[in-house]
Amino acid sequence: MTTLSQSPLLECREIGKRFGGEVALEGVDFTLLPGEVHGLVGSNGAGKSTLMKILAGALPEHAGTVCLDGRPIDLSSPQSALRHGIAMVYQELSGIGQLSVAENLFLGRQPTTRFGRIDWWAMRKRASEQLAELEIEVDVERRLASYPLVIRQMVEIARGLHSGARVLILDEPTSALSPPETRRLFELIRRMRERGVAVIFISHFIEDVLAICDRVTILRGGRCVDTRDTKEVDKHFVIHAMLGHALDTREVGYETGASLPVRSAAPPLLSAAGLSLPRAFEAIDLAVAAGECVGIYGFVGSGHQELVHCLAGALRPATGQITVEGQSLVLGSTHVAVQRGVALVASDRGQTLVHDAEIYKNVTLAHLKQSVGNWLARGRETAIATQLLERVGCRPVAPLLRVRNLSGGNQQKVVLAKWLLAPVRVLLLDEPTRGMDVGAKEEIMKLVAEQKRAGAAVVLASSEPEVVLAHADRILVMSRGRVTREFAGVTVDKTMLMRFA
Amino acid sequence: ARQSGATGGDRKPLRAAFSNAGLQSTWCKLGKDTAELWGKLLGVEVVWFDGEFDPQKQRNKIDLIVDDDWDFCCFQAVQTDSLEEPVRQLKKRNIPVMSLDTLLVAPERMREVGVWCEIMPDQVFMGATSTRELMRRINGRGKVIHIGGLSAHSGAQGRRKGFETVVAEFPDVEVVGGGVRWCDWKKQTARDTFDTLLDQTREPIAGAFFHSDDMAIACLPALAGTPHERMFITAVDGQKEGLTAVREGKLAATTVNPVCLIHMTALVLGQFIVRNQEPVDIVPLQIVTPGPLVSLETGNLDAMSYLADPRHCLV
Amino acid sequence: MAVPPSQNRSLARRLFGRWEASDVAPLVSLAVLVVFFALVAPGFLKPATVVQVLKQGSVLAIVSVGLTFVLLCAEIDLAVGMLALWTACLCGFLFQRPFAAGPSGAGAAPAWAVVVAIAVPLATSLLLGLTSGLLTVWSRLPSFIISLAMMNIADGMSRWLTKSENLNVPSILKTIGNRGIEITNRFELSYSALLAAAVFIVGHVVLQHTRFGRYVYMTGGNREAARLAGVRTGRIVVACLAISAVTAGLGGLVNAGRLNSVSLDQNADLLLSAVACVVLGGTSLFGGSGGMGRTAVGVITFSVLKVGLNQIAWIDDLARPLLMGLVLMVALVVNGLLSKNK
Amino acid sequence: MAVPPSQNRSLARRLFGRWEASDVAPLVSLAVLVVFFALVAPGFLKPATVVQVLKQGSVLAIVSVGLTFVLLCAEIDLAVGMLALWTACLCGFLFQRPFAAGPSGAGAAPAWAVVVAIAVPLATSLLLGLTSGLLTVWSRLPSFIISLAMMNIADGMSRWLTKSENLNVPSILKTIGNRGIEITNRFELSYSALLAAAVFIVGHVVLQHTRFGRYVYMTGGNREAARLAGVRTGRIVVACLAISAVTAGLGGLVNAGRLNSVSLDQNADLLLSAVACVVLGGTSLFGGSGGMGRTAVGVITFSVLKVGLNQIAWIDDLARPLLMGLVLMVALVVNGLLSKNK
Ligand SMILES: Nc1ncnc2c1ncn2[C@@H]1O[C@H](COP(=O)(O)OP(=O)(O)OP(=O)(O)O)[C@@H](O)[C@H]1O
Ligand SMILES: Nc1ncnc2c1ncn2[C@@H]1O[C@H](COP(=O)(O)OP(=O)(O)OP(=O)(O)O)[C@@H](O)[C@H]1O
Ligand SMILES: [Mg+2]
Ligand SMILES: [Mg+2]
Repeated sequence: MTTLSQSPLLECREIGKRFGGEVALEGVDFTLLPGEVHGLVGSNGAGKSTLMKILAGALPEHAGTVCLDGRPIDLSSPQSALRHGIAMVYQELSGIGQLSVAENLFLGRQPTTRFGRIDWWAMRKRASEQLAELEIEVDVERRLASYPLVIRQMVEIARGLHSGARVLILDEPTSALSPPETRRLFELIRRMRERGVAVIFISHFIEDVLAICDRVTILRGGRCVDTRDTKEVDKHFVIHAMLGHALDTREVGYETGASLPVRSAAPPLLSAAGLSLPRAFEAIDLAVAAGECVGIYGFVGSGHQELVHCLAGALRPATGQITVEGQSLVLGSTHVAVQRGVALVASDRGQTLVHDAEIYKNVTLAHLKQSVGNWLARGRETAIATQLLERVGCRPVAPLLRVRNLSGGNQQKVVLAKWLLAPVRVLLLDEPTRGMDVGAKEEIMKLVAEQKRAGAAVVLASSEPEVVLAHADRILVMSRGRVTREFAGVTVDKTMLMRFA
Repeated sequence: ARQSGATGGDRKPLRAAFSNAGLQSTWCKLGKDTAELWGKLLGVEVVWFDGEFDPQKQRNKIDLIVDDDWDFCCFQAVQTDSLEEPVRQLKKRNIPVMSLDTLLVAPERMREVGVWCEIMPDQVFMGATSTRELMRRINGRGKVIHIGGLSAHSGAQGRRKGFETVVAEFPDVEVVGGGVRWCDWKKQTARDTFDTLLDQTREPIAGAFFHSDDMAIACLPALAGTPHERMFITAVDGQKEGLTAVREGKLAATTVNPVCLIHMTALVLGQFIVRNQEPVDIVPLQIVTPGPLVSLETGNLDAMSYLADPRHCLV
Repeated sequence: MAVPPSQNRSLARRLFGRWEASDVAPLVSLAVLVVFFALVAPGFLKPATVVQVLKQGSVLAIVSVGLTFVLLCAEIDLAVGMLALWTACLCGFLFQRPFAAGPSGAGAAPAWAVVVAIAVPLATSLLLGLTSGLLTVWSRLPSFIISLAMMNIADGMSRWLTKSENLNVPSILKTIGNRGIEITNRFELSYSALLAAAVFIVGHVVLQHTRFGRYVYMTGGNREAARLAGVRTGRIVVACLAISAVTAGLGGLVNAGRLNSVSLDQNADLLLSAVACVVLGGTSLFGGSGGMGRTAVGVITFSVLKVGLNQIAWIDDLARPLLMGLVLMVALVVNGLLSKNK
Repeated sequence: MAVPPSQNRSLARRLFGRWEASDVAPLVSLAVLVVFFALVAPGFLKPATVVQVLKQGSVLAIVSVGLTFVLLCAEIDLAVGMLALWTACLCGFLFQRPFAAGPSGAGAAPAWAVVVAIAVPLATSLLLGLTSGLLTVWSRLPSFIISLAMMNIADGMSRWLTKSENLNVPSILKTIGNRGIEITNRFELSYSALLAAAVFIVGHVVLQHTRFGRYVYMTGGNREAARLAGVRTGRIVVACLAISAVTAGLGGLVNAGRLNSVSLDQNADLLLSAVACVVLGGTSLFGGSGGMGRTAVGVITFSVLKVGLNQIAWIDDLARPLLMGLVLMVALVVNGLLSKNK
């Protein structure tokens, strides 16, 4: 459909960006044709978001020029970008929870009447229409915060789709969506394409990119490696280009299913009975043996994440009981859980790390007493931290560095490291690798495997079938807060999992 | 709602509303004790409303009581003029209002607004007397410190005036720190300022004048171990603490600020006006209650201590 | 996160639009308070009380309107009290210049002089507000700190300007502060209350029905998101601090009028009262949620509390502040708990 | 946010360990202030000034230590001033009971009575602190609100207890507040300063070398993360508010001792001064960053400011508060800017 003969709608020349010392982008050229869907891939920190933020005017100071219809434009602020018809759906949620869903669809451009009064009526009407188009059933007058993640993500996408932009940027929009929503999103993207809107689509799910996009651009280390028609390339090619080297991960090609071992007869180390949390999940029973990894698969919002948080004491379930090695835990008490060697690795590092504190403080936080004792001395602490950081392969090994200056993957390694100061009996993982590139995922899951071998009971909750299939010995599928199916000792694949989700 | 708890013999008990600047200050506290003590003796039930040193709070409270039945009212306004409205309404219901210490309204408007009489000490006199005594002690030469109250209070301004007029007569007297230092009647502010001023010079400072005994007493300990230990300190108020300090020789002298007399006079006057149906025109516009100088030499120390005793409330 | 069960939700809907528990809580504690005083303070339930509540609340109300703007965009303005003082002081100062009523403050001032004596002080407080705002945005320090310093500055300016004299103010202010419209011979609607109501309505319209108002909510709700949506959040913050400065100034003028003149001991605890009001109304200190309606409820609650306590004749006057504190604590905590369990 | 260029970072490292711009800023503005006063206030640079700074700073210092704990765990305690007042009042009240010095406060009190008169008030302030803490954690309201109410309560209790009498306090307090160790005849190290130093050192050790201290930082840095790591953040918050209540009480006692007696006019502006001190030191209002060292610098800066201003003889006394405000504003903004550009 698109041919290079067309004159580009948007053209970036020699884009460069540095943060403090370190270079995020360097000499990036990027062209966008009218009415194309353009994929943008690259490992974490490749510079995808940075490049897009520049286009959206969110990062004023940068090198290089951006031309729209051949004319250079100024992108010194979000509003100027919006004026030029460039809209972006950001990687991080950027809704405003306290405001109504309707208003969140019109942030910054609330409709007004002739007299400049806010036209609430029109806002509500158009909002419900737009959400209906995405098949989302919500009360648009309720606060956004009162809805689950999926809805919030969809609301933001809807805002982008209806911003009337000529260039629409979607930065990892599907990382928080479940397949059905993803499908709907893709339909809409295609419809936008018909309307002649140019869409830039960022994702770590290469299949999706290849499926929806006309062309794909690959970034590596802040430089543009290649731009191809998607018809010419396949997944392995893209991954190779992304990482600069081929990758023999079990995850590549999980279209051919995984064969699970038969369920181990060993007595359960972690067991939960009759757990239920209103509006999340109901009557969940679970038993995990030492050295076993139970995968819990479900769409976003199917309750598997809440379940894991309940097991860790981060949430207090309404009913049920949890026992570790025969002793029952106090529900909703992280303190007790931690004492019993229950470790939680959540998807959101903002929830598990103190970003402004030095790395070593984060590492020793969970087991200060065992590791450092009653008198804290920096020397001893940093020594301990250094060992751990080396053990988990965190780069750089600099205990005095602040966590915020670490990369996503390395931050996740710190999260793991902080549990290794005491024997880990139960390792709870909630989307441990969300938003990470395949390389980073590998390293994290290696560490998990170590713990498993060392005899920890592992629970791995994820909405990415590949992850579950790759690492679980036994798989529970959750849907709408209930376990709909358990797979053990059989061969399963993506489609089977999704059928029950 | 008039209950007679008063020991008034056959006289029918009266009911009076009192309000003052703020009970935080001991001066006002003494006034309250006085009014209540003498109220009992004269068969007047005294109901108290604390101004809390906030004109708005005082106004809020007074606004609420103008419709209640009072025989007479005595107010010490936190701020001149701030009570004009309620007083006018009291006048409508022809309830006599007496003004204590601080002018309720400017003298020329008093009767028109409904203030019968203003009972006040002579601030300038008090300032001047204590200062003159100070000058006498230091033989009219040397450095002196002048610690003021709250610059916004007419009382403090009066005492300043008294001090400055007297000091003007003594060319050899230098005021340390460039004149009066306003300390808002706050002991702590006074102490901090005093400490700092003491450090200004190594050569002995001859004396200090404080606008209140409280501030002076809070500053006494600062002298120990400084070259100024033999400094003479005079102040104003002459109530229990002050007199004790004079007796112990810590204060060279203090001039009595006749708080008890003021409140007692107001009370007595009020019940005369009501009980004898006195017409307004025979009541004087202003009554200035005298306050003597008290030091170890004036010989009135014992008498004053007796009168100032909270059980008597007579100065 | 939590979705309340649909049926009682729809009930709530039918009852009062899109209100939530957090919207009702303040009303509940107001009601409780009224009942309480009706029981302990004989004669609390009479029109005169309403008159008093309106009178005594109006200054607080005017100031709270501005403060609401500031809290909604997740900032705070500790300077309101002293800005009110400063504005009043400057007004008195100008009013006693020769061109106006003259040094005694007794002379008859020409209309234009009165206008000057009122407009100029308001302008200066606007200026001071802008200053705090710009400094906050520029230095990226929390407004808590900047306004703390601004408070000291305004206080200092007042002392220095007035030389702590007691200054007279234009009679129009006195009228606004003290007179009102006789509805019945027992019920007078004070001008100050009317002014406060007007300010409230303007504030409400601005917040709910103009883009600026919505931007205030956005900025308070999630500043980065607002910025990315094309809102110049810096300007919003500056504007809010400026607004609160002006309303503070207006409140100061009305207060001075009510007290017939201005002196340095006015408005000392205006700040804390105003904060208490806004918070009692249930506006969040962290921005993004709340509004004028709530603040109105808060102000009324607070005034009822003050008036009611002063009406209880049988308690020792010295015990009132304590009682005030206790009731305040209870009311705030109850509010908090009620609005939490959604 | 961003990582400073590695070379100057490593330079900074070499110069002063793990210090950063934000650590140096407060020292800079202190230095500037000292130079400023050395120029405008003749005779500012002399040992006596140091003595004064230490003396006048000590009460503030003691209170600031506790406040630092509270700010570090991202809460605030508006009640410190009134808690200080309450503690002193109760102390005076007990001291004038028959079992101690008797109604006149003149009698000789047995040692145990003195101990009671000092320990009991501190215990009550501890209790009040715990109450604020528990209410904050339980009601999930910001401590700003709870402590606002607690401030009113403590104030009310003091008025109600003392009936606004001027109460005498144990002589040991007077000694601590007024005497000191003669180093040279020009230089006396006051006991209050020593006490403050002791409190500071304890505070520093607790923060830097105990698990509790670490938990305080982490709770302030990211409460959720701390909780998920097994820290009982609720208890930490309660503990911090309790600590600040106790230090406030201690400060109140020392202050009463210094002023020879306790009365209701004391500690009125202690809160704002203490906040200013902690913030001048550069401790964040949002928790997680700061420490005792910084607070110490802040207190010294603030005291230097007070003492210095009082020493300038040639300015109109009524202009001092204004100057105070302006200098404060400048110092704070400069601090902010210096520590921002990392
Ligand atoms: N907010 C930040 N401030 C300063 N430096 C940052 C920040 N975020 C990331 N960096 C630096 O950029 C580098 C890459 O970060 P990013 O998370 O994008 O990389 P990453 O590829 O995700 O790492 P990984 O692949 O292990 O997840 C990090 O090493 C970090 O030093
Ligand atoms: N605010 C920031 N401060 C410092 N460095 C940053 C900041 N934002 C991004 N970077 C760095 O810029 C580089 C590009 O980051 P960017 O977020 O664009 O990567 P990305 O491709 O979007 O990664 P991901 O796939 O994880 O989203 C990374 O090294 C990152 O660490
Ligand atoms: Mg990105
Ligand atoms: Mg990353």
